[in-house]
Order: sequence, then structure tokens, then C-alpha cells
Amino acid sequence: MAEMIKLFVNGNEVEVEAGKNLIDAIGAVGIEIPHLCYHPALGADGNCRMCLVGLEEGGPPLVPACKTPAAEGMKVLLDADHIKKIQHDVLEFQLINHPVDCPVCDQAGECSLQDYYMTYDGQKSRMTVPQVTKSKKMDFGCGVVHDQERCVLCGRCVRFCRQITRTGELGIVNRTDTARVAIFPGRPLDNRYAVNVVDLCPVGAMTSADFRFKQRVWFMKKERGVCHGCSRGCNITIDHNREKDQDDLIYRFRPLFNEQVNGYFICDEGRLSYRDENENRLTEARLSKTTISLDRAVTASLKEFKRAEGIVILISPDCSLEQMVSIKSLAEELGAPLSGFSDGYIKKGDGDDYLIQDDKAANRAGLTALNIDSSQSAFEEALAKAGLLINFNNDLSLFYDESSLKKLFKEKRVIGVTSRDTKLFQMANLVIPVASFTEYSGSIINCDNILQTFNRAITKNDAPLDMSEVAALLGGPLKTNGDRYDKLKKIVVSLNDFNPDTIPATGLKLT
Amino acid sequence: MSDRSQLISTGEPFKFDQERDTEFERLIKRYPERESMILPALWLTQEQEGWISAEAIAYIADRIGTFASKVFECATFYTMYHLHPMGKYHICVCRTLSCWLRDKQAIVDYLRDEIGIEPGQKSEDGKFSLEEVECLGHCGTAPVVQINGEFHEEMDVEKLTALLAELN
Amino acid sequence: MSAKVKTLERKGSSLAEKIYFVEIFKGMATTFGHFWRNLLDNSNLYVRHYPEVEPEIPVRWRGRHRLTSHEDGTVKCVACFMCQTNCPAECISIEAGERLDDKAEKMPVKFNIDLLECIYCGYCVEACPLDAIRMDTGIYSVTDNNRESFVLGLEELLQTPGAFSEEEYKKGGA
Amino acid sequence: MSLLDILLVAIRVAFAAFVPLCFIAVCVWMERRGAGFFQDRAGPNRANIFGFRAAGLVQNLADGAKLFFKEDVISDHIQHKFYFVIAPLIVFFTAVVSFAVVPFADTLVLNGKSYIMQGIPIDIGILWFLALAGFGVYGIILAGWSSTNKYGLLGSLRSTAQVISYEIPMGLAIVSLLVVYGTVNLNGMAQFQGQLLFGFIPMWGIILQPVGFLIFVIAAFAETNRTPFDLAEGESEIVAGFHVEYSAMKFAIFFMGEYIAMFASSAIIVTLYFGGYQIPFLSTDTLITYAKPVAFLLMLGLPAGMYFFAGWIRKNNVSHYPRKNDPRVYEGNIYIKGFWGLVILLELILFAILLCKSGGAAAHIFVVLLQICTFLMKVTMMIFVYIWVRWTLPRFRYDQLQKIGWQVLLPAALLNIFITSAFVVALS
Repeated sequence: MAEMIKLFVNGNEVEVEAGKNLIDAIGAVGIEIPHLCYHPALGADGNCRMCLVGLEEGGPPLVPACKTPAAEGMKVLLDADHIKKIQHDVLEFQLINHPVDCPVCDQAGECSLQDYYMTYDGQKSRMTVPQVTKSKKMDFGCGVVHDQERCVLCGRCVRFCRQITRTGELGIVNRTDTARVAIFPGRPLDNRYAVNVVDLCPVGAMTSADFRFKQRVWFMKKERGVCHGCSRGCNITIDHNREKDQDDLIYRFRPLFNEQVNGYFICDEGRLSYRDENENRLTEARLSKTTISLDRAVTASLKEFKRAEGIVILISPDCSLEQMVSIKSLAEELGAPLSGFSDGYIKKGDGDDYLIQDDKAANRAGLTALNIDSSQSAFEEALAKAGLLINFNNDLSLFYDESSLKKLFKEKRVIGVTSRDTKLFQMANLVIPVASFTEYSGSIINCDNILQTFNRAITKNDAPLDMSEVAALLGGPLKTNGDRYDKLKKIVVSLNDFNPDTIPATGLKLT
Repeated sequence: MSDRSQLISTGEPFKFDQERDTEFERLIKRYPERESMILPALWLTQEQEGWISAEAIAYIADRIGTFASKVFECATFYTMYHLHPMGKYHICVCRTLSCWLRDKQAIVDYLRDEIGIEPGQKSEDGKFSLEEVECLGHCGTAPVVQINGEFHEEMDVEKLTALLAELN
Repeated sequence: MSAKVKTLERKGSSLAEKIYFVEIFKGMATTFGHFWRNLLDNSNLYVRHYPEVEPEIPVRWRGRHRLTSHEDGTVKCVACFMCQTNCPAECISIEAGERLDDKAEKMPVKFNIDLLECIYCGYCVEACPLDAIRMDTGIYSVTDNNRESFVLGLEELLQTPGAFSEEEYKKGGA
Repeated sequence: MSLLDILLVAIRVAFAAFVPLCFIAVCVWMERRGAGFFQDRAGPNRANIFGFRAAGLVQNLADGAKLFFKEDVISDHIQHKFYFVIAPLIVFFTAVVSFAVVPFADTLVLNGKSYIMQGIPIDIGILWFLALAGFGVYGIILAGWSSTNKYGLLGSLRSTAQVISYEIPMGLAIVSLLVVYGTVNLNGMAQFQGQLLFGFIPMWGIILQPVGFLIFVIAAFAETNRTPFDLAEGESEIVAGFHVEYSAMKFAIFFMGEYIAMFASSAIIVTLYFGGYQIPFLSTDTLITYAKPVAFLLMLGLPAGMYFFAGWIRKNNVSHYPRKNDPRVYEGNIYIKGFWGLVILLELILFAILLCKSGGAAAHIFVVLLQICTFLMKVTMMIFVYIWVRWTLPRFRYDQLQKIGWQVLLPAALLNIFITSAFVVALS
């Protein structure tokens, strides 16, 4: 806990953290100071003047809250008439050349300018001269579409490119009312975090080409989730909506602030990984190319178990800890060797020093924590002896090429338990559909050994089962989540003091 | 104020000539940070070419080792940097208060009639370009006209006629 | 309580009224009068001879919807979803797309109104920032044989003409 | 048992069973057109067969066909499907059977043998009606309860409480009537009312028992669930109450049951208070004696009545908007011709009676027919009163209903018994 100091806001005493600027310090206790250019990740810039607050006694009478550290005994004025006039006038100034095309703007509904106008301004435009027109719908590259007219020149995007990604593609060119954000001709946005500028932009100047016009933001339900794109496990907001007569679909992933894991941002690849949740999903069980019910699929697999001479179970490193523990007990029940072989998930040299990791498996640390062997030799040895391979959503095609996979599927019977209808699982003798990571609750351990839990975010019309439930149906002994968690506690010692609901939302650093 | 963000590309790579290269290397030592070199480098370019092309900006950015967007920002911010080719004689007429009161409009009107160009344009033969600029700092001797960096003070139409005849 | 209170005497305090019977018979006499008059001569009934004699539709009548278009026939709607957001019956479903002519950035590629769910409240018309949706077609009879045909598409909505002139509509049409 | 006996038994059973059923159509038609006219509108008048609308009666056929072919839904949440299905049948059958004891004509004497003109020849008469009318409510209660629906349950609860409150004044009103008539046999009561009071006033129940009549009518309205006592339905607050879950024919049976109950209840009211089948001043014996003059007067009266009826049809069966070759005029002319044909047929029958021996079997049958017509006419008028009240009075609030039942009707009925008994004792 940081040191606490006391100061006054509008005459009321509040206790805030020391060492922060006024926006963050007072914002933490729920009092909002309007701001456009300030962003905690990018620091203060002080160009928008929206956050000007009054100080009684000592110091200048007007200070930008973003640049002013909170100090003991400070008397901050937020609702004085002259402060209200400043906010009112700043907004009128920002809106002089703003096209006010909220109806077609994707930001409408989550736009600071819109919200502030409603809260602090609310007047009609007094301008009689024609507005300055600028370019619209400019392709900045990396799926970022820019509208210069809507821009309030807060410079967040420019600072993001210079400070965070250090690629500096964006700049504010020209001056006065013709100033605009632009790329240098021939050098468009080219970094793996570029779409974050869309989230950063307080107005609708930056829009994502991927999300553009797909949904109005107020229709969408927002749930917390954890990205399974790599072993970083970035926190995300899952924006989804069930449109009339349709299935629940995810429309975008947005970064969710988590200081321990990802800060304020996520990479573009992870952001776009929502598509896998919507497309190419396996919805029905299949026995040698014919669709069957789940009950029949379970009976068929139990028959396969009896017939098989030796079973080997392969588990995906994307599974949650609960799923791993259920499958592990299933393997023990069947007396089958369990392997987490997933060398294909590691892309050497793909990671960077910021968020992206080489290892594209979300929960490899979980495999280690549960003592599941994932060496190639052990897997291949076990496979050579077995007649039946049960593959729990492990994408073998990342490691083996097609011909060796074909050979494998010819020699062995294969049961695939998967959420995606990929080529690999189309070759399997029997496939059983399971939920994908946005559709179940669970916990994973990331590359920094931080355990994060997440809850089911969306429920499809025909909601497939969780993989641990499938494991239970196939004869696994852990039937309920309670059982799974108890077993988990026995293996992972550092979880002993915690229950699923006492694990902090920001993640638990395992020792 | 007009939009200056549309850069013109020559299609040919830009490079400082020998003289500017040495000058650049000499100047860069004077600044603690290399980025401070942006404005002098832009001046050098304008000296060499008369205007600054997209390639020149890219070259400067790479030479200094900064983002092209930063050089772009600077070049578009300052109106003294010409982002398109100028006439052989670039005539700047001050339009700020003192000059305006001392009838700078007569000068502009005369030039418009004589050369046939509006402020901001270049004559067809490429000889003259005209621009109205903000205060040139010679208010005591207004109105003032600057031709290729050379000041002509207390200007009137007669003086200008003589001057144009000289230039022609 | 403010001073302006007007106390009205409650009706029905006389004995005859309290017994009810007299009042009941009085009421029955009234209704029978109507019955008898109409039985003897049914030409005075206050009825509209509907299918044969079509009613006159006023401009304010909220009929079936239509989408208005620019003079060149392109759709005015910019798919801002205000009507869908406002619709209390959730009968409108829009799919937006990129617009390539210069009129706007966005346009509807799908615009469905499910007339079976519509309650004809006119909120969509109120909400529209561009006067792109109107209920001035004067169509009051919407009938069909299957549910699917009650879902109006973009084309149908665009092709339906308005029933009134622009001047009439401006005076306060739906 | 002779063939005649069997024939007459068949006829009276058929009468008791089918006349209520036929009257469903008449009731519904009267209700709809009547409601229309009460409210200055037309009522259903568009359904037709080849352009013949029969003044709206064809609408009943259309509705019947529709209800018959509709999907019969029994929701999954209904647990007691047997009770759910049996409930409308209870309402329907008790209503039909309760009419069975009502005499629709005086005892027919043929060849010295008398034949009772009522569906079931039992003497308990009015008790049978009371029992069945009370039992019919079980159908409503069962329907509401088995619907597993809160509106249904509320409807049936209201119905239960209402029946408890109104059976008592109804029974008490009848007690005072029994004191006057001295019999529970409905035919006996009807015969009693054939007498004349002071030699010129028909000795009808309404004249002897005006207070009892009011109490009985009010209770009968409540018993049949008609406005202003239709709280079990209460569409404004509990959508349709007990039959909210019913559809198609099951709903239709409720619907028909209600109208049969209305018919049966009208028949009872007519029998108890309006002299049943008796024609005022013309007792059965008088009629048999003067069969020929009566028939002759009818022969004169029928065409005269028909003349005015034809004029009415011509006036009203037209389109009230500009129309070329108005098909309704054509339709009306056909009706007029049909009715004239009917009049001619009746004239022939009456003429045949004139030719027959006076005081013989023909006269007896003629009188029975005349009394049946009288009876049905009276019942129709009572049904009209039911409809008339429905479209005049608003529904009671629930507390008002109970207040009237217990605080007004019950004391009034008791008082009526005492006064009546005192009179009867004093007079005898």
C-alpha cells in the first residue's frame, strides 16, 4: 500500500495515494476529472487543457491536473464556476471543426468528447464560418483507419508510437486549424501493437478496419477474459452480442488493464484471435464423417477404449488447469500415458521484449505445474505402443507435416476432443465438440508464473461442453468443479491457501 | 493557413551535396541531441534545392536517425520551408499590421497585375513566385518586400517597378 | 396543500341512487333506446364500411414504414442504428457496410423490419437523424400468408413511395 | 308401450337435448348483433355463403369451423391433463342437463294418456336445477386450477367465492317461491301460474314474488358468470381468468357451455316467474276448447306480421354506401320470399287444424306446439335481458360483489321468506 495523503476536492476531504498526479489520484476514489490527452500509460502531455482545475491557496490558481502531483492539504476546485467555464469553452473549441458525425462514427457510445459534451458543454454551435475540412477514411496500415476531421489532436496515438512501440510512424503535421495526425508518405503504421491506437484515441478519429461498422458499441455486452494467443495471457475485454435470431458472436477483443501482466495494451494478433472463436467451430460430434449426438459419441468412445490395445492421451497446452487435472485423472483411470507434447506451439524468435512471447501455448506452465510430461521422445514412444490416441485439442499439425500425420492417422485410431474443426481433426475417427476458452471458466498460468482465472464470457445457442466435463463423461473420476479444484490443490502446493473466488482478479504470482 | 501535408515526391533519391554534407557534419557536433539537427538540416536542403521534397525529408530523418514523421512535423509547421518548388525569384510581401497600414495591398495588387499570379502561386515561366507572409520584423520601415531573402524596405509601386525591371 | 382545492360533491348520494335499482333501470332504458333505434333503422350506425369504402388516411397516420432516398435514388440511411436502438419492440435489424459514393461513409447493406413485431409507435421516425425512415406510406393493411413475408427488406422499404406530398408531410407527418 | 309412447319420449328427450344446443347459435348471434346495436355499431355482418349472410348467423358457422380446426394446445406446464380436459366438459354437460327438467309445454293428453313435456320426468324439478347449476361451477374451478396459471387460479378462486355467496340467496329466493307454489315440481309450478289472480291478472311468479324474482335473477346472473358478475373471466385484470390456457374446441366448449347455462337459466326464470309455457289469460283447457278461433286469429295475424317484417327487411337489408346493383337488396328479396313461403306453409297447417275435429288430438297437439312457441319466445326474451344487462352494466369490483351477496341479497331473501310465509299462513 502506497503512502496516503489527504487533500480537499470541492471542500470535501478525500484520502488519496501519494506520488500520483491529480487525475489518477482523485480518479482512484471515484471523482472524475475530464481529460482528453492524458493517458496513464503515455504520461501527461498537457495539450488539451480539459483537465484544468482550480487550486485554492498557494500555487497558481489554475493547473492542469495531469501535470500536477497530488500533495498533502491541496485544495482542488472542480465545480467552481470558472472551472466549469473553462471546460465548457475548451469543448466548444474542440468542436469548432469537429464534423459531429456521431451517427456514423464507431466511437459513439464510448467517446470521451461525446460524454464530455453531454456532461460539461451541451450548447449549440455558435460558429457561422464554414468548417475546415480534412481527409476522412485514411488507411494508416495495420488495420487502422483514420478520420482527420474527428481528431482532437490529443497526440495519444503519436506518443504511443514514439514511446511504447518506438516506431514513430505518426506525427502531427501542419499548424493551427489545419493541424492533423498523419503518417509520413510511404511509411504507414507497421508494428505489432498498432491497433492499440484505436483504443487510445479518445474520439472516433482512429477506427479499426476490422471492427468498423460491425456493431454499435452500446449493443455489446462486455466480459473480462484472458487471451489464449500466447503464454503472456493478456487480460482482455470480450465484446460480444447476440443479435436477434442469431448466435452469440464476439465482435472484438480489447485490452484490459492489468499491471502485472500486460499493462494497458495487447498485440494485434491477440486482438484478432477473436475470429477463431466465431469461425470454423466444431458444433456436432462426428463418427467417421457422419454427425452423431453427444451421447452416442460418448458410447462410441467408451467402446473404442475397450477395443484399443493401449491408449495414449495427448493434451493441449492451451487447456485450463481444471481441464488438465480432469484429463490427468482420466488418464490415470484408464492407465494410459499422458503427454503434453506441444513443441510445435513454440515459434522461435517470434516474441519481443514487450508482450509477445515465443511460446504460443497459453498454459505450458500449467503442464509443468501438474507434472505432465511433454517431451517428444516420451510421446512418440508411448504412441508407438498404443493403438488409440485421444487428442484433447492439441494441434499436432504445428509440429508434424501432413504426410507424417496421415501416416499416424492411418496406423492408429484417433479420438479428437476439440473446439475447432481443423484439417487435423477432420482426419480423426471420432470427434467430440468442446467449448473454447471464452465459453468456460478456468485458470491458466502464464509465462511469468502468474495464475489468472477467468469466467465464462459467452454462451452459444448450442453451448458445447467444457473439456473437463467431457473427460468426466469418458470415465474421468473428477465429476464436479469442486473435485477438480481439490485435486489441483493437492498437486499445486502454492494454491493451498486459495479458493477459486479468493484468487485476485489481477492474477496470483505463484512461487 | 493552408494544408501543407501533401508532400511532393521527385521520384529521385535525395542526397546532400559535398558542401552541405560537410556543413551537416560540422553542425551536428554543436547539438547535444541529434534531433536538434532537424531544422538546420531542413535549411540546408532548402538552400541546396530551393524546396524540400518527400525524399529529402526521408533522407534527413535517416541521416539524423529519427522518425520521418518528426521531420515531417517540423517541415510542415514552419511556413518558411517550401514544400513545393518556388520561382527563381521568390517574392514575400509582409502582410502584418504595419505593412498593411502602409498599403501593402497596393504592392500585392501591382505584382498580381504585373506578373499575373496570386499570392501562393508561381508564374508559368518559373521566374517568380509570390507569397504573403507574416511579420518580417522591419516594421519601422514598412512596407517591406523580401526577394530571395533580401529585404527591400519602404517599398512602393514605383520602387517595385524598378526592382522588377532589374530582375527581368 | 395549496389553496386551490376544489371539492366536488360526490354523485349518487340520494336514496334512489343508493338503492341502485332505479339507476340500473335508467341505464338499461338508455341502452335499449339505442338498440331499438338501430334495430328499426340501421342506417344511422356509426360505422365505417371498411373494405368497400376505404378510410381517408391523415398525414399523421403511422402506416407501414419506408426508407427515403436521395434524389438520385440512393438510400438516405447511414446505418446509424438509432432506430434499432430506440425500437421498443426490437423489430429492426440493420447490417452496416462501407459506402463508396461521397454521400456518407456508412450505409445499410441489410435493413429488416419485422412487421409482426412492430408496434407502430413511430419511435424510429423520431430517432432518425436524417429523415431516412418514415411511416407516411398510408399502408394500414399489412397481410400475408407466411411469417417470412412480413420481414421487409431494404429494397421493399426503398421502393415504397410516400402517400403524401412533401409540403403536406412537413406540416406534421409521421 | 306403444309406438306413440316411444315417439313422444324420443321427441321430448330430443327437445331437451337439442334445443339448448340450437340456441347456442341464437344466443351468440343475439349477443353479437345485440351488442352491436346497443353500441351503435353493426355487429358481424360480413360472413356469407354465396352472398347470403342470414343477418350474421353465418359468422357462427365460420367461428365454429375455425375453432374446430384450430390447434388444440395443452401446454407442457399443465400437470393434471385429465382435469384440464374434463373441466370444460363439466361446464357443458351440467348446463345441458340442467335444462332437462324444465317443462316446455303442458302435459299432452292423447287417447286418454298423458305425456309429460320435459326431458327427464322427475318431480324434484327445481332442486335438480339448483344442484346442477352449483355443480357447473366445479368445471370453472377445475379449469382455473389445472391451468397452473396464476390468472386461471385467480379466476377460479373468484368463481368459488362467488358461487358460495350467491347459491344461498338463490336457494332462499326459491324457498319463498316454494311456499307460494307448494310444490317443487316445475310443471306443477307452471300449471299454478296458469291461474288468474282476482280473475284478471295472470298469477305469475313475478307478481306474487317481485322481491324474490329480483334476488333470483341477480343470483342467476352470478351463477351463469354473466356481466356484471363475470369476475372469473375479468379480461381487464386477469386476461381471461379460468379459460386463459384453453384453445380451440376446449375453449369453444366453455363458450358454448356459458350460453347453454344462460339458456337453461332463462328457461328456469321463465318457468318460475313468467308462467313458463302459459299464454296469459289462455290456460291449457281454454286453448284446447277454443283451438279453432285461435288458429283462425293466427291465420289472420301471421300475414299481417309478415307484411311489416318484409318492410323492415327491405328497409334495413341494404348497403349504406353508394353501390351499383346492391346485392343486399337481392339478398333481402330472397329472404322475404322465403319467409312468405314459410307463412304460407304455416297458414296451410293452421287451415288443416281448422278442418279437424275440435277438442280432438289435433287440438291437443296444436296447443302443445303453441305453448312450446310461447315458452321459447319467453326464453328468448329473457336471454335478451341477459344480453341487455351485459351491454349496459359494468363489472362489479370484487368487494362490491361480496357485499351485495352477503349484506343485501341474503337479508332481503330471508325477510322475503318471513313475509311470504306470513301471508300464506294468513291467507290459508
